[in-house]
Amino acid sequence: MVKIRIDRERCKGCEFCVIVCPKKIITMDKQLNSAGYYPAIKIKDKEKDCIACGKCYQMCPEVAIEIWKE
Amino acid sequence: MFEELIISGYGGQGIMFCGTLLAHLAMEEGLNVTFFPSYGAEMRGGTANCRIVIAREEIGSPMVKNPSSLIVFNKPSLIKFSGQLKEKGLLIINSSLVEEEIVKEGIEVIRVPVTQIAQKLGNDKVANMIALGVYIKQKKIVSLESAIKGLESILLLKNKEEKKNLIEINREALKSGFKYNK
Amino acid sequence: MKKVFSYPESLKKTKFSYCPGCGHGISQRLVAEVIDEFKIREKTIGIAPVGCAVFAYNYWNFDVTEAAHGRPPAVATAIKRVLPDRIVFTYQGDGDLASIGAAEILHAANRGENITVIFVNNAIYGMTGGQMAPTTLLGQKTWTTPWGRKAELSGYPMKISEALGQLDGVHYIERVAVNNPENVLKAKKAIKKAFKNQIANKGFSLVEVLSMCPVGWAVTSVEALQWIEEKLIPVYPLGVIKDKSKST
Amino acid sequence: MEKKILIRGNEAIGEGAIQSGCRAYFGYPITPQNELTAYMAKRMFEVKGVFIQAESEIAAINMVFGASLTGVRTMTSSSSPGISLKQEGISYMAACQLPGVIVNIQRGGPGLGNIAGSQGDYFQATRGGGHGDYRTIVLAPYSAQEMFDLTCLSFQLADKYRNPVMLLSDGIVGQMIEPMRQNWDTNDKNIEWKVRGEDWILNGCKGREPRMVRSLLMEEGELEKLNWELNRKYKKMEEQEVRVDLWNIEDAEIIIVAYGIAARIGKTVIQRARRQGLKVGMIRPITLWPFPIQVIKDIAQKVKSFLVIEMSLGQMVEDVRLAIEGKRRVHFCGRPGGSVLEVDEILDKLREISNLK
Repeated sequence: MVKIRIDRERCKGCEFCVIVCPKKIITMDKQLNSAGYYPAIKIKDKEKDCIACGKCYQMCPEVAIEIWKE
Repeated sequence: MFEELIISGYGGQGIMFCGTLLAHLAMEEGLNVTFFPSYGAEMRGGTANCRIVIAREEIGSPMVKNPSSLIVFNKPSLIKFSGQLKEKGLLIINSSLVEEEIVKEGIEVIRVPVTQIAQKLGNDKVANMIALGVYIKQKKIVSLESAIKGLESILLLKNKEEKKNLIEINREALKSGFKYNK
Repeated sequence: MKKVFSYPESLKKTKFSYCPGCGHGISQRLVAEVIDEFKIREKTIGIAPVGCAVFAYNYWNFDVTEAAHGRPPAVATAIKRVLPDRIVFTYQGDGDLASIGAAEILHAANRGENITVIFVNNAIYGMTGGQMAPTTLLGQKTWTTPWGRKAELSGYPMKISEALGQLDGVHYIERVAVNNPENVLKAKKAIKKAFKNQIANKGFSLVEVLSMCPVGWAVTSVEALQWIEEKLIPVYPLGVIKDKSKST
Repeated sequence: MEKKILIRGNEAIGEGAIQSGCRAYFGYPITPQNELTAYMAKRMFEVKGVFIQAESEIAAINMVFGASLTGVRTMTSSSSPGISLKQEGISYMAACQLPGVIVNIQRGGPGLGNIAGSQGDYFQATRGGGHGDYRTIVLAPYSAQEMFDLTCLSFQLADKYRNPVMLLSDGIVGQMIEPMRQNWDTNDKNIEWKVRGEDWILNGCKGREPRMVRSLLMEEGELEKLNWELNRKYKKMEEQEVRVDLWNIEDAEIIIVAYGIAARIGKTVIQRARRQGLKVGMIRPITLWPFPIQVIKDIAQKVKSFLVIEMSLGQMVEDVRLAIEGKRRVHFCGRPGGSVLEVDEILDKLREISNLK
C-alpha cells in the first residue's frame, strides 16, 4: 500500500509531477489554491496504482509531495 | 640638539641600513628619532635616500627639507641635495666617486674616499659604515663602543650566526671611519 | 506506514518564493537531503549568492550567510580557513559565478579550497528580469539580447566548468541537470560526492546544475524541461568534467 | 622605562593586530602598504592564523566578511585605489554588523595617482565611501606608536560595536621608522574590555537554532528598522568614542587643526612659530569619525581663528567649519597629489592670519 500527499498550498502548478508519473495518477485541480495556482491533485481511486517510484517527489520544485509505503 | 640628516646614494650602497642603524643608535641613547626612506619605484636604479631627524624634543615632521647634515655617496645625490643644506651644515662626500671641489659656501665639507677604504678592507659594500663612522664622530651622537654594540646587535638580528665575518668587516669599517683624519 | 519520500530536516517549512517550474527548489532540496544524509546539518555553513537564490537563507535550516554579488567563494574561503572542521558550501547562479564573480571562483578553485560549490546554470539572469548571462546560448533572446545573442557582440556561451577543470587545484567537477527524475537522481549523486570530497578533505569540488527558468526563457514549465534537453545539454554536455580520484 | 624597538609604521600596525588577537588577515599588494602584508604573512604563520594573499581587493574584503562572521578577529589593508574597491564589502559588513579592521595607507589620487603619502581619502573614509546610510569609526594615527596603539584600539571598537573600523593613515607614516613601545599601554577610559557576545556568529548550529547573516531586507519596513538600529549605534559612538589630542592650547590665539602626517608637520610649525612669538596651538582629531565637534566648539570661544592643514585640497576643513558654525574664521592650507606641505608655507600663512584684523 502506498500513500501520497500533495500539499496543495505549496504547489504552484508547474505540472512536472503530472508528466513524470508513470501511472498517471496525478492531475491538475480545477480549483485555485489560496496563492492563485491550480494545484496538482491525486486522481480519485488512482492512488492504489502508485508504485512509490518517487519521480513526482524528485521533480517537484516546491517539495510539496511526500510518499508513504507499507 | 636637533639634527636633520639626509643620506643619499645609489640603491644597493647600503643607504637604508646606514640610516636605520643610526636611528637605532639614537634610540638606544634615549633620543627621539624618525627615519623616512624613499620607497617604491625609486628603490631600483635611481637614488636611494633617507631622511633622519634626531632630537631631544618631540619630533614633528619627519620630512627633512633643509638638512643640517648630508652624506652623499654619489654625484647625483650631491647635485640633488647639496643646495638644500643649511648654513654651517655638515657635508660628508664619498670622494672615491665624487670629484667636485667647490660645493657651496659656508658649510663644512669632509671628503672621505669611503669606497676605496672599504675596498682595502676587502668589501666595497661597507663604505656606508665608514661614512657613518665619520658622521657619528663628528656629531658626537654616540661613542664608538656603543655604535659597535648597536651594529652587532642589529646584524645578529638580521643574519644570525652564520655571517660572523660580515659583522667583523662592518665593525672594522665603522672603526676606520671613526678614526679617519681628514 | 513508513515515509519513503519526505521533506528534509535541513529545509525549513517556509514556502519557496521561486516562480513555478523554477529549478532552484529542486537543487536546494537536493543540497538539504545530502546534508541530512551525512548528518552534518549542525556543522554546515551555507553561502547564498545575489540573484534569485539569495532567498536560500530563508529556506535552509542551518547557518547561512549571504555574500555580495560574485563573492561567495571569497567568503567561503575565509570561513573554511578559520573553521576547517565545518562544512562550507556556496550556492551560486551563472551571473554570480561566471560573470561578476569569475575572479573569485577561479582563484578559490586554483587554491584548491576545500569547499563545495553548487553552480546553478540556467543561462539567464532571473532576478533582474531576464538579461543575458555569460552562459546564455547563441541566438537566445533575452532582455539585453532582444535579437538573440550574437558571438560578435557578446562572445560565446561560457563553459566555465570546463575552464575551471583545467586548474590543478580542482578535485572534482561534474555537470548535471534537473530536468527529469533520472537526471535529478544523478544530480543528487554528484552533489553528494562534492560534499563527501569536502568531508574527506579532498579539496575543491563543483557541481554545475543545468536548471529551468521558464519565466526567463518565456516558455511553459513543461517546455522548459524540453528546452534543457534540446538546447542547453548539447552546448553544456552532462557528465564528469574532472575527477582527481578517478584519474589516479 | 620599557624598552623600545625601532619599527616601520606599516609593521607597527601588523604587530598591533597580532597582539590584539587578529588571526585572519587578507591582503592584496599595493604600495605604500606592502610591508604590512608581508609582515602579516610572516606573523600569521607563526601564530597559526589565516593569511591569504587574495586575488583582488574585492576578494580580500569579502574574505574579511567571511572570517568576521565566524567570530575571529580579522583585518585587511590597502591603499587608496584599493580601498575604493573594498567599499562594497565595507558597506555589507556595516549592514550585517560585522566587526573588522580596514587599514588605508593613503597615497596620491584621484585615479591610480602616485605612491606618495597623501590625505585625499578623508571624505571617502568619514562619509562611508560605500553605498547606504552607514558609518565607520575612523582612527588617524600619526606616529609608529599610534599605528600600533590605534590598531589595538580599532579591534576593541570594532568588537564593541560590531562595526567595521577604519585606520586611516598615509604613505609617510606607513613608511616612517620610529621607536615604539611593544605593549599596548592605554589610559583610555572609554575602552570597554568586554568580550563581545557570540550570539550572532555562524559556526554551525549545533545545540541552537540556525542563524543567518544577511543584508537583503525586502520586507516592508524591515530595512528601515535596521537603519534606525544602526543609527542608535552610531549615536552612541558619537557620544562615547571621540578622541582628540590637544597641544599648546592654553594661551593659543590661532589653532591649527590637523590629523595624521599633517599634524606631524603642524607640530614642527608650532615649535617654530612659538620661537617667533606666535601663539599657536593644535587640535589633532584622533577619531575623524566621530569628529570632535564639541571640543572644537569649546576651544573656538577662546581663540581668534583656525588654520586647517591637510595634504589634500581641503576635506576635513569642511567638518571644522561645520563645527564652528561660522563663529570664527577658518583658514586652510593644503597640498594635493602626494606633495608634502612645507613648514615655511604654513608659517607664512600663520603670519598672514595673525596680521588680519
